[in-house]
Amino acid sequence: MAQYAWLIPLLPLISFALIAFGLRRSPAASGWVTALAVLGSLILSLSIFAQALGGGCVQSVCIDQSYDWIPLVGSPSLAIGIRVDALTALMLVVVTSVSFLVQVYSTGYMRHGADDDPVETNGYARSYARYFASMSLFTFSMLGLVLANSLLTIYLFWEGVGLCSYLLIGHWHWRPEAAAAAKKAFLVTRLGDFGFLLGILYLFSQAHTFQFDQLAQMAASGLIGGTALTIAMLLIFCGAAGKSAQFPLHVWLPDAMEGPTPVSALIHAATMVAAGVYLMARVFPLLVHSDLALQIVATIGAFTAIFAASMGLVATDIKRVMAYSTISQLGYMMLGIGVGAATAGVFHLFNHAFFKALLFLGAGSVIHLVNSNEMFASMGGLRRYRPVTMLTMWIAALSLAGIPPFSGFWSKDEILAAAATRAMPLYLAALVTVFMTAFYMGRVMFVTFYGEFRGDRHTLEHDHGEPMSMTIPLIILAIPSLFTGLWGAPFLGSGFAAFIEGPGAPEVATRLDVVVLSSALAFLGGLLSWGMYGRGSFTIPERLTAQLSWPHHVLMDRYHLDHLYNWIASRVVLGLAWLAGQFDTLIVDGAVNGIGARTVQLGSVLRRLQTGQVQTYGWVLFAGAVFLALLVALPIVTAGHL
Amino acid sequence: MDLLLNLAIWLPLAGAVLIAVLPGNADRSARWIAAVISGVALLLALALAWGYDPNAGVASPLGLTSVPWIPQLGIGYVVGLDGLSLPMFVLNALLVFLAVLISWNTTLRPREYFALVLALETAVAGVFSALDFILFFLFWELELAPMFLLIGIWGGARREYAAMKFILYTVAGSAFMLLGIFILYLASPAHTFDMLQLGSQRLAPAVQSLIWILLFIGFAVKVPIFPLHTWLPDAHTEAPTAISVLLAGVLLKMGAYGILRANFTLLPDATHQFALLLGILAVINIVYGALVAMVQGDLKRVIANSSISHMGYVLLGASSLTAIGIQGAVFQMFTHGTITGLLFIMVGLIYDRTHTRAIADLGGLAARMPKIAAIFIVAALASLGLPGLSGFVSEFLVFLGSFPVWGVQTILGVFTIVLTAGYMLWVVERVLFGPERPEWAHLGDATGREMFAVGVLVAVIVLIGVFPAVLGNVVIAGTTPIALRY
Amino acid sequence: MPPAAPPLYPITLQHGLILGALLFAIGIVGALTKRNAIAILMSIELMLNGVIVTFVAFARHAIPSDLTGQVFGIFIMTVAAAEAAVGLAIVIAVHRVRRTVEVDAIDTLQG
Amino acid sequence: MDTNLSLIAPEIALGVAGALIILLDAFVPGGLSRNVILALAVVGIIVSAALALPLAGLNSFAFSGAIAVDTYAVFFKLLFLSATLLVLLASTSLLDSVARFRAEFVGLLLLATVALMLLAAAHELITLYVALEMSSLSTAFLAAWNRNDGRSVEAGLKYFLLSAMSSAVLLYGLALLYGLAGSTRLDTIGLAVANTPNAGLFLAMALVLAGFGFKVSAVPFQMWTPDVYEGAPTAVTAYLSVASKAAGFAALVRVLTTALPAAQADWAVLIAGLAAATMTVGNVVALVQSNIKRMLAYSSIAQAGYVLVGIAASSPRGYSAVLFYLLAYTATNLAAFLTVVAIIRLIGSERIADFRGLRQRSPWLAFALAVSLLSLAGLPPFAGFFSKLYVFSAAVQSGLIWLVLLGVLNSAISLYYYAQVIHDMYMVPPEGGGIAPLTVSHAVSLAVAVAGVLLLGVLSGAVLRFDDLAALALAR
Amino acid sequence: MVIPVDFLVAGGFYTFALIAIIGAIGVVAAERVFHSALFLVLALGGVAGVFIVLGADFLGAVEILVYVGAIMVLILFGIMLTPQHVQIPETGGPARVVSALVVSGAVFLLSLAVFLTSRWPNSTPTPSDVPSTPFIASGLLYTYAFPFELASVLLLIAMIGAIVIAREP
Repeated sequence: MAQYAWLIPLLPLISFALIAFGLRRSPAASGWVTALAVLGSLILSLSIFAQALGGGCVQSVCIDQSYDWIPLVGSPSLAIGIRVDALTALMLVVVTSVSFLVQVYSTGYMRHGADDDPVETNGYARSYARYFASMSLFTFSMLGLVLANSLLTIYLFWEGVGLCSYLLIGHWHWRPEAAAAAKKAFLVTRLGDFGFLLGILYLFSQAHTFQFDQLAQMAASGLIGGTALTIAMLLIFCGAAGKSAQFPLHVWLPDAMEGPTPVSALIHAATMVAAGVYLMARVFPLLVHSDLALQIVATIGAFTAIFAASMGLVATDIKRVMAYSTISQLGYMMLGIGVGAATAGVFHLFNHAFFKALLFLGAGSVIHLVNSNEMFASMGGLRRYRPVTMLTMWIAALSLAGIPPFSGFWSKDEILAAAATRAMPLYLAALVTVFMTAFYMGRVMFVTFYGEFRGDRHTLEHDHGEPMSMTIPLIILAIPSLFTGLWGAPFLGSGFAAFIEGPGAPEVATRLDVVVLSSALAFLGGLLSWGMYGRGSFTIPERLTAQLSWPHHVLMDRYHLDHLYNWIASRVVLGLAWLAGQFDTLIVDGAVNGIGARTVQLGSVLRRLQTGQVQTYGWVLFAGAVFLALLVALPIVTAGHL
Repeated sequence: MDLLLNLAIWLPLAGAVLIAVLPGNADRSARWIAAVISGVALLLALALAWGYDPNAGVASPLGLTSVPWIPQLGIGYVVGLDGLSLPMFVLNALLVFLAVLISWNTTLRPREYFALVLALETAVAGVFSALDFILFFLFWELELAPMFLLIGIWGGARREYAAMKFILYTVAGSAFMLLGIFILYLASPAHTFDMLQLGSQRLAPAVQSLIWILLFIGFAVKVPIFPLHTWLPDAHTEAPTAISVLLAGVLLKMGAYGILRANFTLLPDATHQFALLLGILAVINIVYGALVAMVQGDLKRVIANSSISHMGYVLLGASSLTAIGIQGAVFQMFTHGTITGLLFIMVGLIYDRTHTRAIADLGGLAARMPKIAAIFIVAALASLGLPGLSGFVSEFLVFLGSFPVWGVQTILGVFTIVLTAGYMLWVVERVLFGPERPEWAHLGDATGREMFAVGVLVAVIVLIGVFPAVLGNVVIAGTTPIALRY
Repeated sequence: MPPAAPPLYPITLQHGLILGALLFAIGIVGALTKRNAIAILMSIELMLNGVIVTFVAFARHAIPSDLTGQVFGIFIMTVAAAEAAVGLAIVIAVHRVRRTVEVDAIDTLQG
Repeated sequence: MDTNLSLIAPEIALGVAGALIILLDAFVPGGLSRNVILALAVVGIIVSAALALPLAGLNSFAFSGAIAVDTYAVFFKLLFLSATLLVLLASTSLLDSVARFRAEFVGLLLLATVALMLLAAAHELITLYVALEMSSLSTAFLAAWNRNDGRSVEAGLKYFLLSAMSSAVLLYGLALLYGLAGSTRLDTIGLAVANTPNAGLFLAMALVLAGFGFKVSAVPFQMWTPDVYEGAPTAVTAYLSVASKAAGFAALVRVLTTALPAAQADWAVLIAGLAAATMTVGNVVALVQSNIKRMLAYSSIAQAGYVLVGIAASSPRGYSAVLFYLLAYTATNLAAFLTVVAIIRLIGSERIADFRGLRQRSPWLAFALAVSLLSLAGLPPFAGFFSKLYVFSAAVQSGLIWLVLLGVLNSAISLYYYAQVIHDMYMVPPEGGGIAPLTVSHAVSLAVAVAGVLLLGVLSGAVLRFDDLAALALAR
Repeated sequence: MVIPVDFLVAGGFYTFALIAIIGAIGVVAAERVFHSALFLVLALGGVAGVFIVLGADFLGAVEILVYVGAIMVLILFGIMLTPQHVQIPETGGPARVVSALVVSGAVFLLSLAVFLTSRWPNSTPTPSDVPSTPFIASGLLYTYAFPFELASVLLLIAMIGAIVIAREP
């Protein structure tokens, strides 16, 4: 099956091309074509997954094939290629399945678009077809990314998903906030990619190859290593940090919530943002040879986890809470990789993809209902209107909070166990995060679904239920949120690790103390949130906010980091640019114009000698003759020659 | 092949003369003639490209024509194409054809306009195919008068200043170049202007340095390299759309082409000596151009300064003196021509509709002009080096080649991609996105003819971005002889 | 024939040359200072005479039995005559149009 | 006495034609009509040219060495004849405006051309001097021809006074040469002074340079040029700027190479200095001119500077380049001036600012002027590009790199004021209407000049062959 | 007492030279153009005398005939035909005089230096008692016949031109 892997990204690309060049005018078709194409990919992915699961691949690599891409002078061509191994197969399934469900969901969700999206053709929003074109393109890029067999290839698609993220965040481009958020997302990830690209270049200058397997061999045999490897890994981590919104490059992700909610679910929760983690997992065979790089990855991951979770505590926009939560969870995954438990990180990625996509789609469901993102101002008591949403979201929320036996518990626990073994301070941070996570998830659930509805009643009046296309994906996503964790459960044989790392993988270490502690903290967090938000009135939190107004303000203002970045961008960078611009006009151009003006001035001066008085001319004539004579004759005369 | 080549060079000039002598009120037929002639020239160029054999070797350029012309001075009419010039030659034919299409509705003195555009095509084609240095210089200067008039007559508000600045800068630069050519002639044992012969000898390093500097000044003005660049934003801003396209697309390439063709090929020792200087100038161009672009309020000025920045990558790649870097430079010459050309066309399309280029006055155009917006975004993305579009291929090669040699410069160059993304996306945000504005409500999207023109460019950009090998083998054939010298 | 005894009071070539130079120089002063065009013309005649004196001096001293210098002098006089005719004709024409022959006033063409 | 009249047949033919026109006009009742005068003159010129052509390739003397008969002389004779022909054909309007004296005008023009032809051929100091004066005096008359126009007579007076002063200077130099060599024959002088380079020779050289410097308007002897060019009738200005100047160069080069080869190193330096000053002053002052004739006057000063660059190269290649330069310059400057003649008549103004929008009023005139200005600026494919190319290439070969650098930079400067005119003609809307009425002969002469500008350069391979021969004739 | 020929020659030269120089200075210094003309006659006479002393007797005669007889008459006519309505000083201001003196002094001093330091080919004077006329005649009619003829054309040009330019309308 794996030899047909190239078909997987191709199908969405075809659907993109179809929409871009023809189906634009019939929106309904564009939605279904996209969904169908992704379904095709999903089926192919599942078959490859089955092959991999069944041990159908040699040493867990099913295919690794390169194609010449850029011919070079005097050296072998630069190649791009695909590689299918267990990790790829897993990611393929994650991407195609979530993508498929999101596409289906989107056919319902996006039909009427945003409130300011004019409805044009056949009752479909004007931007409907464009949305699916972008989604197809994204799915293509994301699949290409996971199939990549080399750094160069992964970089190509890496930028591709970045582009789609840009286009989709800015999907409602007439909203200034959306346009700004799109730009911000692109630029911040670009900043990370600056490091990524340098890392690729640096690694190439050391190793003369981009291919993962060759790089891994060279690292294993010590051909590359030491400081060079550390530098390269850290540079590449810059890219991963940008994409996966790790501190300090996390600032774009909360803003990215300006995009349509299915986009957030697919791109900014399940797949693209996980690409950074995937990348680190891919280069993990190199990473392990640099302790410093590992430590930095782990530290940043842990810090990001707690840092983002803390902001999630106070956010009032339901999607932003999810976004902080995503950042925080990505931090967990990075922590996992950093402490050497790459498989655990990937496992968490896998679980997270489903429950976070579910959370977002659920959030989308309620946003669709009340037409607002604000939990406190516009929601409350929605369990009566969207019971299925509430139920499925509870599953995801418990999974996220790490309550056993939901899927998130298992993967998080592996990471915590590894951290506890390897880096105690980071472990403690992660534990705090567990508590916070449970708290803010509980907060979201209680505030949204319980108590009384606090928004404008009129918005609920024309609620005719939501289309099946939106409900069914929620239900489907709830299944993996419930069960996938068991695949990695130690007492069931740690099948996940065996699958990823192949036969002979070291046994996953389990630490009962960690299990107990983290579960307890999660319960406590949930309990606390129930205590504060679960009883319909928010007097406690309000009092707390009033008493802790300064920390609250800091958290609400995202630790002022956005201000700092804005300051750097508008003062430092634009200031430099302004200086350069002034230099250009005044100095460089001024010098040139000055030369011109001086020349003309000289002309005016010389012109004044031309008095019109004929004897002046005569004088110059004689003087010129004398001057010439002096030049040649005088030396001889004075030398006394002849 | 030699017949094809000469036809491709001279046919446009013949067309220009034809348009000029057309009787009476032939304004409408002028554009048809221009379209047909430039179309045929494009086909001829493509036919030449089709018949190009990458393995032909340095000594036998495609369509080599060598006729003694002014034997007293050893000047010959020698033209021919190799891997270095062929892409530029085709690019020229392509862009002129597209330029004719996008200036279809020129109402001001269309006959003169199209005649001059065609004359310009011959001049530029001549520069890229000349293998005799004097002939090269002749074509180089031949381009000035049409360009001067094209900017000066059909340009914007400050067209006169811009046209004058353009011509004075170039002439001042080529003054040095001419001197360099003479000294090269005298210094060469063979006393010849024939580039093929000149390339087969090695001069004393001191003489090489002198010639190198003189030639470089001439080329640097055209590229343009800091601090000789300030004519470019003015010329770009004032020139009509199609002329900006040609200016960015091929005229700037003449400078970079000259550096590769003359300085690199003929003066290897001096090139070694000045490589660091070149590398530093390159990175100044890159960073400085990007910074200046960030603070421009005029859409065209942004693109023009980004053009300066992007031409810096050509220099960066070349200055590394590595095979990959030089290859990247040649790639970048081609891709920059298509990408910046496309950007200028898009700006032109917007200007045609809104009659303003002030970024502050624009906004929300995507709602009314989705096609223009889409292509504009594609062009902007290509410009900021998005993979899958041609700009990435060339920039990546440049970095790949230059990183081992010029670490700091390359890092700055890579960083500038972020800056580029910054101002490009800022422009996209401010011009295309944002609330729909009532004053643009009546404006229409791109017409079929315009879409064809930009579609061709987009196709080329995507084609090269996805299958660089299309261009790769030709470029390799052109780069190898240069790379072998270092 | 034995060489002639050197003269007691020799009038050498230099005497003639210096006289010529003196006349030439005085002529320059006149040509550059006189305000009447005709007076300038006369000063130029002085300069020419200085040149003729130079020619004659050379003719006497330079090569025996070759009086080309004198012949040249005759030509100069002829040309001077023609020059005077031309000059006066133009001066009269100027006077007719401008009612003056003062060169300071004849400076409408300038710059 | 070798009185082989066939050797000076061209001059005789032209002189006879000139005299005949004047005499016939005096004796035919009512005078000759304009066209008859022109026809006679054209016939005279053509006959003269026909007689001159066979002399090419000869290498001899006439009249005891007074006149050299060689390719060099023939080249210039043909050059002057063509220039005169074109000026004559284009001066139909001038001839109409000076109705009473047009026969005399044409006659004097032809006689002046005879003088120039002899100047180029003169191989002896007396002949040289007489021919020079002959040309100067007749030119002074021609400049003052519009005798009721204050500017014209002022130009005549200035030209006359300054040429008299400068010829006195020249004469002084010739006297010293004679004194040093004891002969007036150039080749004898060359031999005689070869072994005794002394201060006298250098003084003579400087004075001779000054004298010819006036004729060719080299800085600092150029100051008459703008005033006279502006004041003189435009056709006369055209004649002055090409034929008279070229003759000055012809004689200068012959004197320098034949009589002063011993001091070559010294005069080459002086001339290089003159060239530098001439180019720069001419171009820089031209930048600030507003009158087209005055601007072209400064431009022609600058052009003289480029020619001097070729002389400073002091090599056969340089002289050959000088000849080509003069040829190209003649075609170009004639095209410019003859166009200006027509334009001035159309718009009644000499101000460059009034040339605005000329393209719409008279596209072909605008085109002709644009072409000639671009050629003067040295842009390809026009003749001016090639002529500069050759001159500079020769100078580089002689090691004058600094001078060539200055020269090429100067041509960059010059482009500014040339382009300014083109800008006014092509890029600014017109302020008046009307098409310039061109007589057929004027149109023909303009067309020939423009064709020369367009073709001379491209065909310069053939032209240079002739130039090389002519330059070689100097080094007999 | 026999006065030596040398002394006569020397005395004649200095006398005539002095006359010429006084005349020349008079031309330049005179305040009326008419006086200048008279001084010019004096100067030309002195020059003619110098010619005779230097053995150019024919030239001396021609100088008197052509210059004093023809050119001066022409100049006097010219002076009379161009009456000045306003009497203005003949000579320009002090600045002009000084600058003219500077350049003329430079010419003179430079010439002086050259004349005194250079060696000239042959300094033996031709005897001044040999009549020069036959030599000149043969020169004019034989060696320099061509410029001689040319001079006639020159005079023709001058005549025609003068008629056209100067005659009253």
